[in-house]
Amino acid sequence: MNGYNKMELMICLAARYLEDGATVVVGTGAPCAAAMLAQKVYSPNLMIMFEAGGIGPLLPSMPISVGDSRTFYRGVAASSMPEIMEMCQRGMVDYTFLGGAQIDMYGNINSTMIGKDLQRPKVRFPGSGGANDLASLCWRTMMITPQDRKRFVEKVDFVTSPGYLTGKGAREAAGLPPGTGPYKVITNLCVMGFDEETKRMKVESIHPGITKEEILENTGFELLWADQVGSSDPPTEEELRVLREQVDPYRYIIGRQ
Amino acid sequence: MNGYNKMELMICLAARYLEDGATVVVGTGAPCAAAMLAQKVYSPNLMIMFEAGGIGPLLPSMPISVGDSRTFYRGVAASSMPEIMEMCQRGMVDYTFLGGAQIDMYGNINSTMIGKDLQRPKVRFPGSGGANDLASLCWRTMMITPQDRKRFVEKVDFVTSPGYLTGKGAREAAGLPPGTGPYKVITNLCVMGFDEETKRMKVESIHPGITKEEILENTGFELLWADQVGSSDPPTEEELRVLREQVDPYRYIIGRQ
Amino acid sequence: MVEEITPAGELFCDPDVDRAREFFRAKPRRMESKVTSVKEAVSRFIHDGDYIGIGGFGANRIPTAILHEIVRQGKKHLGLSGHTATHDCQILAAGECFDRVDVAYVVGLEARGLSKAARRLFEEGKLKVTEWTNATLAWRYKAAAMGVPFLPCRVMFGTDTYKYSAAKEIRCPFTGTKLLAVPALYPDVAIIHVHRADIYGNCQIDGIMVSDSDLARAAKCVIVTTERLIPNEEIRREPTKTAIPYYLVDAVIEVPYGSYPGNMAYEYFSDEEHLKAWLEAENDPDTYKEFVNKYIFSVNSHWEYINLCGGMERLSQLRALELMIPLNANGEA
Amino acid sequence: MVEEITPAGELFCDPDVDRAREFFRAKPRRMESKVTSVKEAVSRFIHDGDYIGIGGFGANRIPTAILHEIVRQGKKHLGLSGHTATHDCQILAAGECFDRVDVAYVVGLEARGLSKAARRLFEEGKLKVTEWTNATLAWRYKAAAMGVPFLPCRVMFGTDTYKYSAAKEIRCPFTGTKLLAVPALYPDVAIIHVHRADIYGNCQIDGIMVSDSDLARAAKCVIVTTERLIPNEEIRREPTKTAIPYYLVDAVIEVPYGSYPGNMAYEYFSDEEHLKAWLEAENDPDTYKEFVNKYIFSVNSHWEYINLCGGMERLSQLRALELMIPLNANGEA
Repeated sequence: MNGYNKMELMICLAARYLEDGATVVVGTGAPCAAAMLAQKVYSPNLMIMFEAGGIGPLLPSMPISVGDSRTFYRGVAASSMPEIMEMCQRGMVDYTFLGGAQIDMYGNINSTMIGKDLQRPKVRFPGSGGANDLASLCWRTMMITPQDRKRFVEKVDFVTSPGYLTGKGAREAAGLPPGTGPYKVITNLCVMGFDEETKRMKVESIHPGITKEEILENTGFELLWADQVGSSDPPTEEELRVLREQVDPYRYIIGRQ
Repeated sequence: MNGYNKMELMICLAARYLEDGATVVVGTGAPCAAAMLAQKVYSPNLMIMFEAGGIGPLLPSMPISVGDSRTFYRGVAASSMPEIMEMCQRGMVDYTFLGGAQIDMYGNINSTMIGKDLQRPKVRFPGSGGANDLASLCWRTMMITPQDRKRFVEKVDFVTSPGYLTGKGAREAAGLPPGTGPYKVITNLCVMGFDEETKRMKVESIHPGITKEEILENTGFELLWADQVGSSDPPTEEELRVLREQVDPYRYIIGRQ
Repeated sequence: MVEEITPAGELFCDPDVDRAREFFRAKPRRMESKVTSVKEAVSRFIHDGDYIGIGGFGANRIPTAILHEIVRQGKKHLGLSGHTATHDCQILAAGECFDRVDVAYVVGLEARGLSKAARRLFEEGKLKVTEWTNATLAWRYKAAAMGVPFLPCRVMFGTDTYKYSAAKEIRCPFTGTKLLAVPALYPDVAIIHVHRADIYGNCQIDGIMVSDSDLARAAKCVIVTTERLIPNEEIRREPTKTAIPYYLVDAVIEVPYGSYPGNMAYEYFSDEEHLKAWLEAENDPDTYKEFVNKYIFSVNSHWEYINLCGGMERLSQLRALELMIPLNANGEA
Repeated sequence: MVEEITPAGELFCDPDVDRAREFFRAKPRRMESKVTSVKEAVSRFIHDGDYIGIGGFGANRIPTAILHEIVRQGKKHLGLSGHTATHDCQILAAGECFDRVDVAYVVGLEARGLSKAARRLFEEGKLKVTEWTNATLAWRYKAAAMGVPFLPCRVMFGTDTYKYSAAKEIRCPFTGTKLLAVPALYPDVAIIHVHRADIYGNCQIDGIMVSDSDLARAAKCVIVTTERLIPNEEIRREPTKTAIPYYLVDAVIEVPYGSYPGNMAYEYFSDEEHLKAWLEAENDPDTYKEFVNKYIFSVNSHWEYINLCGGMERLSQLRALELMIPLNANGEA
């Protein structure tokens, strides 16, 4: 592992996508760690927001809830859920991160249930929360998730949050704001984007030490591959140092490995 | 005049309609004086609001503007215009007072213009402001106004704010919330209500010393008369004392006579 | 071609604005003391079958005392607005108090894990469920607060969340843009915990509002618990700060540490150990029954509950944690 | 039978949400200093033909310095949101700066009387006018702030105000209720005066917000003048107080007494003598020309204007009046 674990790698890879001056709505866990890391290493002007109303906090530690007091600790504003959601709807939020129990090749996410009957599901999950809203309204949706066949499936049991739905043009036809959609999926195996033409998931870079076969074994649908599949750049020393010392010193997230 | 002027009489008459525990949105001038008087003499729990956001102030003096700092001086809340208007729309505001340049027999009010062409009016007035909103949404609309033929007209040049429009059922048919509409018109000559069946203006009581003929001479449309047209009760000593000493000691309003 | 969909979700509350207007017209709005007790507020204002909305956000600024009392009094068949309902949902699930839910977020406790007991209710088919999102539930409150029967928005399209909601597609009359109409949600009762309130119900909240500004306006009845009662003079000194004016409020109860074991911004952090113990107790039915008996049914007041959980000593730690003040030389709270 | 009406009013601003989204996507949102001068802000951010929205309420918390500078720089063909525009409208009328107006309230100064100069513009047929109301203009801002192309409401029905608006009638998809749809209003520029701001544009406002919260979010560009600049630390100390966050704001200028001759809550009362003098000057064209020359065109800054009006001595009186502190034994300010 060359001195870093998969969670650290995923967080560092995600952080690099968050450019200075951008806005991002994050939840707890890895996405929040990625945003904090980005802010400390690359993008001091990255604006971090939480869906319950926290805007631009000087995060003293990892929040436990997207509505706890850390999410607006010394923030530029402690607002409301409508304030955040309407800012997304107005087109002012660049990035968001989502998680889920299942994801398909178009980036559609299920965080609602396993089973066929919503009124009597096999397994009930929390539901959308703000996920559907953020996936609908933010310009670019990212995921940080473990990759396996239970999670990366041909067909999700329930489309909680919209990816590209059934392919190119489907979001717009359904009524979602143009120009939005899934951007990157960062897993323990690789980084995937979405093909311009088909809007299907496409492997862009493979993590050090991972094989194409491992990715295929852990994906339940047909993947596309970029013309030039690169190798994911491992964490830099600075990234790791800041992540371990400043972002997550108690290893709440990076210790989950 | 028996020790009071017409403005004092109108204010005192209006104040008596504002029962304890009611809510009222007022503007500057006589309506505000009436609400303050009601609060001090009859209805300590009358809740006074201003359309720019002031809620329940301890009014130290007459506001000059419905948005000046007096309108929320030691108020229970300093809110916003949407807050007040939405409270009206939600059905929580009992009374409002309006003024205007012209009024017809259905209580439709013109505060927009004299003339035929809005793009080139003979005389331009301020327009609705919040008047149309309040007349649409508050349960009962009242007016305190001088009565003459220029003002009480057969047909207003422009219906700025809705009275009963063209008669019974017209408000509801047009789309306004049911059960709302003009309630009392208090002038220098008489107090008028609105007939249940026709929704036309109906004289209910005549001020001391005023004749029916004077009212007819000063009204440009056909009036209805209550079965029992009473005589308006003159101000009580207490009303006058509070009005002069506490409500309007500088005679800004009651000195306008 | 796009499939036309009629969402299958049930609408649990009447969005009719004229009936709501008649209700609000009759609602008393005198500025008089509404101070009461938790027991009285729950027995008087919450009835079996009522639809309730809960303020705060899951385990942050939640009205714990009222929620426990609802369970203790055995309220049943409640409708629940699951607007990021986490520990609040977990408490009501312990009493099996609700039988229909507008879901945005339920059964989870965010990063802490999932409540097995709450999940069981959803998985056993005992509940009626309609799906929404945090934003759409927030906007449904806002529609009611504004006095309009719906608001337009741009989410949920193309998803199963939409299919199992009770929303409708409309077109903008100006631009032709496809929009989602979400119906006004007027809860029968809103329960909100605040930092400060006067005896009339004028409330101040520090930090994020979540959706409580709209919820308090949307609800037909509002129960407020407050960290502390303050004189009306304090409210009038800074009217800009009034988040909930008195005429919306029906009951006010002073409940210090009222959000415990939840977080109260600027006051105390959440008790993660107690929340973890709760989640763990749910692993075994007998343990869980005992746990709920111990912490809810055998308890008479919020103070008693707090004392069971470590009392003021524990709360001092949580206060230090919230304010990030080290209580020992190791820099720990 | 009810007559079907197509309102005749012109829609001056594009309510399309997708074009607005593209604009906001590209709008820079770095937290960097936006401190500039009144002159620079007006020349850089306000262009001939722009549609502007003004914060505050007529003669309360208005951005006087910016308005005078617009007149001085001879900006023309502006669109004006007449959302209770009183003294602000009067100032811009002095420069004949606007040629189209969404009217809710114009030309009047509430209890003070009517501006003859402003009336003349409306009566001479030089302007394009569309009628609205205070609430509908407020909701049009709110629609834009929410990122939706319209909001429903229940006013204006049956009136000429409706006939000369650009609203449309719709039906609620849930209840069938007839509703009025008002289109989103995205002003090119909003000009707002606040109590406190930091150099990035984070703003605090004391007292009533009027519609400024929504206006700042609806506008494509926001110019803020502030009574005083405060350190960013002060903003972060009480994030609950931030009414306008920095990323909405394009220019920040410290203008003490910036609402003069208007009222600024908790700071200074309006200068009713000066406002009266202004109204009286409008009675005679030559006097009026001289008046405007003296108080606007011949003046270089807001301080110069204030000095012409009695300087700090006058402002001390207005401050005492606002705070109701007697400055002499007769109890007068």
